[in-house]
Amino acid sequence: MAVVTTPGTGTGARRLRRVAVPALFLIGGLSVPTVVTNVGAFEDRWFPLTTMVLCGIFVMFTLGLNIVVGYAGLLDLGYVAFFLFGAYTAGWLMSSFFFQIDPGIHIFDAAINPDSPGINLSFWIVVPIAAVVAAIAGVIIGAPTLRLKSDYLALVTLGFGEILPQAFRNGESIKGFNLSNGTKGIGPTNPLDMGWLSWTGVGKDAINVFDYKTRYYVIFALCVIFILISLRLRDGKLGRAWLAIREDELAASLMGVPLMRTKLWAYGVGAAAGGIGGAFYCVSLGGVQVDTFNFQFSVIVLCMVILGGMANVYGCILGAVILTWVNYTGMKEIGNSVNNTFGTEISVPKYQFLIFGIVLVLMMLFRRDGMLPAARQKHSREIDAQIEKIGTEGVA
Amino acid sequence: MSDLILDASQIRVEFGGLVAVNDVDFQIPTGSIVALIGPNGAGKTTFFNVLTGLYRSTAGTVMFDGQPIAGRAPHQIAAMGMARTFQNIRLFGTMTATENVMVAMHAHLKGGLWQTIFGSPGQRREEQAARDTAHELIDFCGVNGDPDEFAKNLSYGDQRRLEVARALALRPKLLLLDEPTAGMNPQESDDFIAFVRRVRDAKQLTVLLIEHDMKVVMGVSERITVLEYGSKIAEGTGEEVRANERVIEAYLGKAATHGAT
Amino acid sequence: MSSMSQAVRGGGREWNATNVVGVALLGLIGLWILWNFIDSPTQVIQVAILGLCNGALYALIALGYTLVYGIIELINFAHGDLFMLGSVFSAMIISDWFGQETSNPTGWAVFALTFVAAMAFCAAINVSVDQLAYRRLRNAPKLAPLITAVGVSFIFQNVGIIWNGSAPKSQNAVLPGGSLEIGDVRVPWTYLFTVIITIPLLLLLTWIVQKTRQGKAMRATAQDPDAARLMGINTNRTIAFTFALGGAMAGAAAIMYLQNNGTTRYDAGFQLGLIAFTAAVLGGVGNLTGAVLGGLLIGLIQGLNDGAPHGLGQEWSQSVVFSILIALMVFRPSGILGSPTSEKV
Amino acid sequence: MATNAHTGPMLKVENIHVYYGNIAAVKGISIEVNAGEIVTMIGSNGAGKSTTMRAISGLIAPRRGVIEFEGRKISGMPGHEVTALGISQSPEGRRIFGRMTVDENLDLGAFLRNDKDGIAEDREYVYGLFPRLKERIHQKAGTLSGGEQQMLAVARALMGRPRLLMLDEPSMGLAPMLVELIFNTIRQIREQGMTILLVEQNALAALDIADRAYVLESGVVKQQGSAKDLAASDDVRKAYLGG
Repeated sequence: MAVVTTPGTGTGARRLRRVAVPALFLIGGLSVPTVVTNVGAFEDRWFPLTTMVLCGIFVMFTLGLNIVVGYAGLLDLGYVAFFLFGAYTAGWLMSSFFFQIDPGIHIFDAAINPDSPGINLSFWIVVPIAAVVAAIAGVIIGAPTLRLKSDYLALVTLGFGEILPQAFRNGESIKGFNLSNGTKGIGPTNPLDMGWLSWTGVGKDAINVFDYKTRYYVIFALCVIFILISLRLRDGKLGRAWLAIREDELAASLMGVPLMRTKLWAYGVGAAAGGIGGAFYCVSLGGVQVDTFNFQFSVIVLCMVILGGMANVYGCILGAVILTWVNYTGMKEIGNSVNNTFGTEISVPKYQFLIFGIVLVLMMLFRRDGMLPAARQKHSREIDAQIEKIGTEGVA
Repeated sequence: MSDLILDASQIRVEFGGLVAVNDVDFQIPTGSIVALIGPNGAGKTTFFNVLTGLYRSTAGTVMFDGQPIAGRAPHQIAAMGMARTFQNIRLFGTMTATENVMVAMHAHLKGGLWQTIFGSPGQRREEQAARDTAHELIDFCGVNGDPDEFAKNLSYGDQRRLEVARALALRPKLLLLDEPTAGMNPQESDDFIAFVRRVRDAKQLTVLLIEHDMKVVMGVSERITVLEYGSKIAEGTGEEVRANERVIEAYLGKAATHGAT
Repeated sequence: MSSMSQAVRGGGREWNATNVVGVALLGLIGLWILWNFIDSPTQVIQVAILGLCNGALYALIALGYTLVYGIIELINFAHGDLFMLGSVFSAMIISDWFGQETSNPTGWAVFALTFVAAMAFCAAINVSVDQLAYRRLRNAPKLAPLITAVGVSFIFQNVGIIWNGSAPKSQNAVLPGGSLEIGDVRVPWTYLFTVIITIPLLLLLTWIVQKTRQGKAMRATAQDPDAARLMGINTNRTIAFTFALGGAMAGAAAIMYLQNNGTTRYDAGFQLGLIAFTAAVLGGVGNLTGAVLGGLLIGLIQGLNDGAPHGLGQEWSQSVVFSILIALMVFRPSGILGSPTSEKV
Repeated sequence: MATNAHTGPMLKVENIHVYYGNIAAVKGISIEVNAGEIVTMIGSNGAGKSTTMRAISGLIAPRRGVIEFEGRKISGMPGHEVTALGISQSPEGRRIFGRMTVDENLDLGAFLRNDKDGIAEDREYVYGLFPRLKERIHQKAGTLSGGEQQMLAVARALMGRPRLLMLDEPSMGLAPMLVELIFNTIRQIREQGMTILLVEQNALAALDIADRAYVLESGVVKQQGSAKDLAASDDVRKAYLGG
């Protein structure tokens, strides 16, 4: 592995940490499904595998957004667009939705009915396609807007995040062609296929609807791959260029960093993760619903990045896991416990937005760098009153 | 190689109605050290910004190393071999000294996205070589602090030197230094003069500096161009410039020459 | 940075490809309106007037964005939700406190009272948020206050859910119902009232900003906070005052919206806020006249899109507005009236 | 106000340290300004002159050290309160309000005052000092020439009727003729009894009109003394004449 030149990597303790943290993460992550087995038991009630799978999906999204916001410093409030593209790509390519194609195309798929019409590709083929589709969408959205100032960029990405779901909601009949099936969504999609693993004895052609264990392992593996990509990119030429742009765009360009291209790469890579997460989400739920794609999603993923620690991969993972858990299980269970103990009837999930909002505000006010700040941010607590002065001479 | 690394003719920059640079001709012989001086607000930094592509001049052409720079983005001009430092230090504060220097190698490094992701042997070798070069440059420029320290935590002098190291990582043909000795004491300034000479000789490049400190200017430059409110008022060797009536006037102020009597 | 982009754009306007496409787009929109008009003039006039009345609402909200952006360059994300809280607050006073259900002289008095109360309510909330949150972030990187604003927007929405419920609630109008009919064109009275009330508010706002001492302080702070401090201006108080003005406009918009639409919903602010922000950008963010012009234009375009014979229909309303926003950002980020050196605030 | 009761120097800067982030721009500067004096701070770029000015005006708080104005501690006080005590500054780079008219800029200079007559009087006074501004009274300040903008900046500072006037590089970027005009005006203002703290790069011009001077270098005071002595000193001549 390349040597990371963050300050103080030389010391033994740091080196140990560099090995220990990923190892603990791997062991912990892999053991989750073996711990959570007894249906109805405490651990299943508080940490059900369904939620753990969702955690994995949100880790993927958070890491993707982290590349855009954390690494490159570009505020994207429309990340939902990439989620959408990934999910619909899976919907289109893994179901009988395009019934016009009959007999259907079947490639290593796990369709219940092997003669079903439509495009039926293996999930493992769809994953790279979804990544590419989302990345292209990212570049298309990014290209005209990346020269905007940060806050304007946020607004434009938000605009795309609003237009696309509306387009898919209304995309039931585009000149008679049904692209998105409107509010009804696309489904059911073919199950996740694990046939290619059959030689190990683990895999089966199609995993059962209730097999969250396999699902968990799949998203866990996808996340691990993207974590590695994130870490490698950060330490390479591109990652340096991203950080430089985030620090001082003008100086970066004067040091030979092409601004547009570098920013577009950030958009593309970040979007690809959104696409992969989206495709898995679709397959995991067995379909796509257009109402899933809203602005709240974009903000929640942003919250995860910020809560965990911008530009820190492990921080992002932590942020994603915590907030997903709070969102899907924690809030409900805490509410139940409170109500059971005190005999009250408070609907805690009703306060979801409030909690997210407060988290965002408090983090910005008191701990802007997140729970696990990237090493490089630790020192930046103190705000430099750097005076932007270049070129003011003579302008007055 | 042409004799002139830079040939700017009739450069004019206007902001709204204000003329910041007024039809300036400016040549830099390859391999020389030249200085651009003038009072604050004379248009020196504006002129730098035109050369590096930040500003588009209202009129005039700039030929750099035999090629026009018109229509090129700042990063393209940088990649052609024009590197600069800044009047107010502009390092990437939360990147290490080494990383700062490595950013400037961007244009020379080949490793793309896929090589980086898969960690191809070529990419690793290249990264290692880049890191070594960065350390050499940091040494060469005399940065005393830890190369793995964040740029913002380095001392002021180290930050100034690191900016030069970063600029050198571009493998420049022309190095532009914008008030490099601002905030330095005389001893540091003297060291800096020696350093600029050393850089020029070791890296075989051309240096253009903007300075205020006359002592530095006289000590290091082979040719001096004097700007005053956007116009060139004198040009020549240190001796010539120092003897020039208009320069004395611009620098000492008329009030002094008259009033003091 | 800004001085750089200004300089690069410098000189006169350059006639490049982006501009050509931009002008072509404008031309197409013009042709589309003409086409609609020739097809069905009455319908077009009808929807245009309704659109403009809605536009007056957008303008009021847009002013809040533009004032705040003008002075601290913050896109106040929570502004739309502030407007929503204002509408729920107004409904509470009118229905719950006074139990007013119909339009009669008492109702009008209640309306007048609520009008003032809503403005004060929104102003107070806006100022409090500024002092509690944004004020501490004045020197922070730009991203920090923006994200804070997003957080505040979430908080407001949740307050809206708790206060108003998660489903839309139908509310009574206390202003006279019915419509003004001119030929085949009918305009509801409440819509007209919106316009009638908006105009003096705008004049008052312009007077405050242009003529009063506070307005002077606002303009100075917007241009150069440090220099303003050197003049003895308490910039923090000036910024708070600006938030108060913006909030008051949102309060006025809120009660008028309530009278027009007769519903309160917790997510009304998100949509309307975004539309209003687009309006502010369209007019040139930071420019008061621009915000009003932008609001009216967006209202008009939206009205035509939703109701004209060749419009895309209401289900595309949002997309049309945001497409305008995106096109603007690409072709003319400074808006219609804005220019890099234009008057801020 | 206890103005009259106060003896000692009008402005007293004691060993202040000012930082931008981690960089110390001023490392222990002490200066004094007595009522009625013109005191100048000279030195090259980055010597800490403007930062000291900003610290006095309350735009940046010194990390260490104390600033007193007429016996009152003003370090750490917000800028607008410092202005209210009677310190006006014409900042470096002029910082006029470019989108407002000349007249409005002057109005802002008198922002804290309520005495209509006094303001009108001062307006006449500054228009008398700078007749060129009077010709441009309704023009947007951003469209003025550099020299006119500088005049406006000085005039605006005077409109506050300060007891201490601080001028930061008033000759910056100006043609020699205008420099002379500005300096002559400073002389005139001084003759009215104004106390002036002047930061200049045009060292000899500054020394010529000042009573006392401080030479700053790398954030510390290198030399101080009467302006006459310093102007005659070899060191100063060397530093500013390059030989």
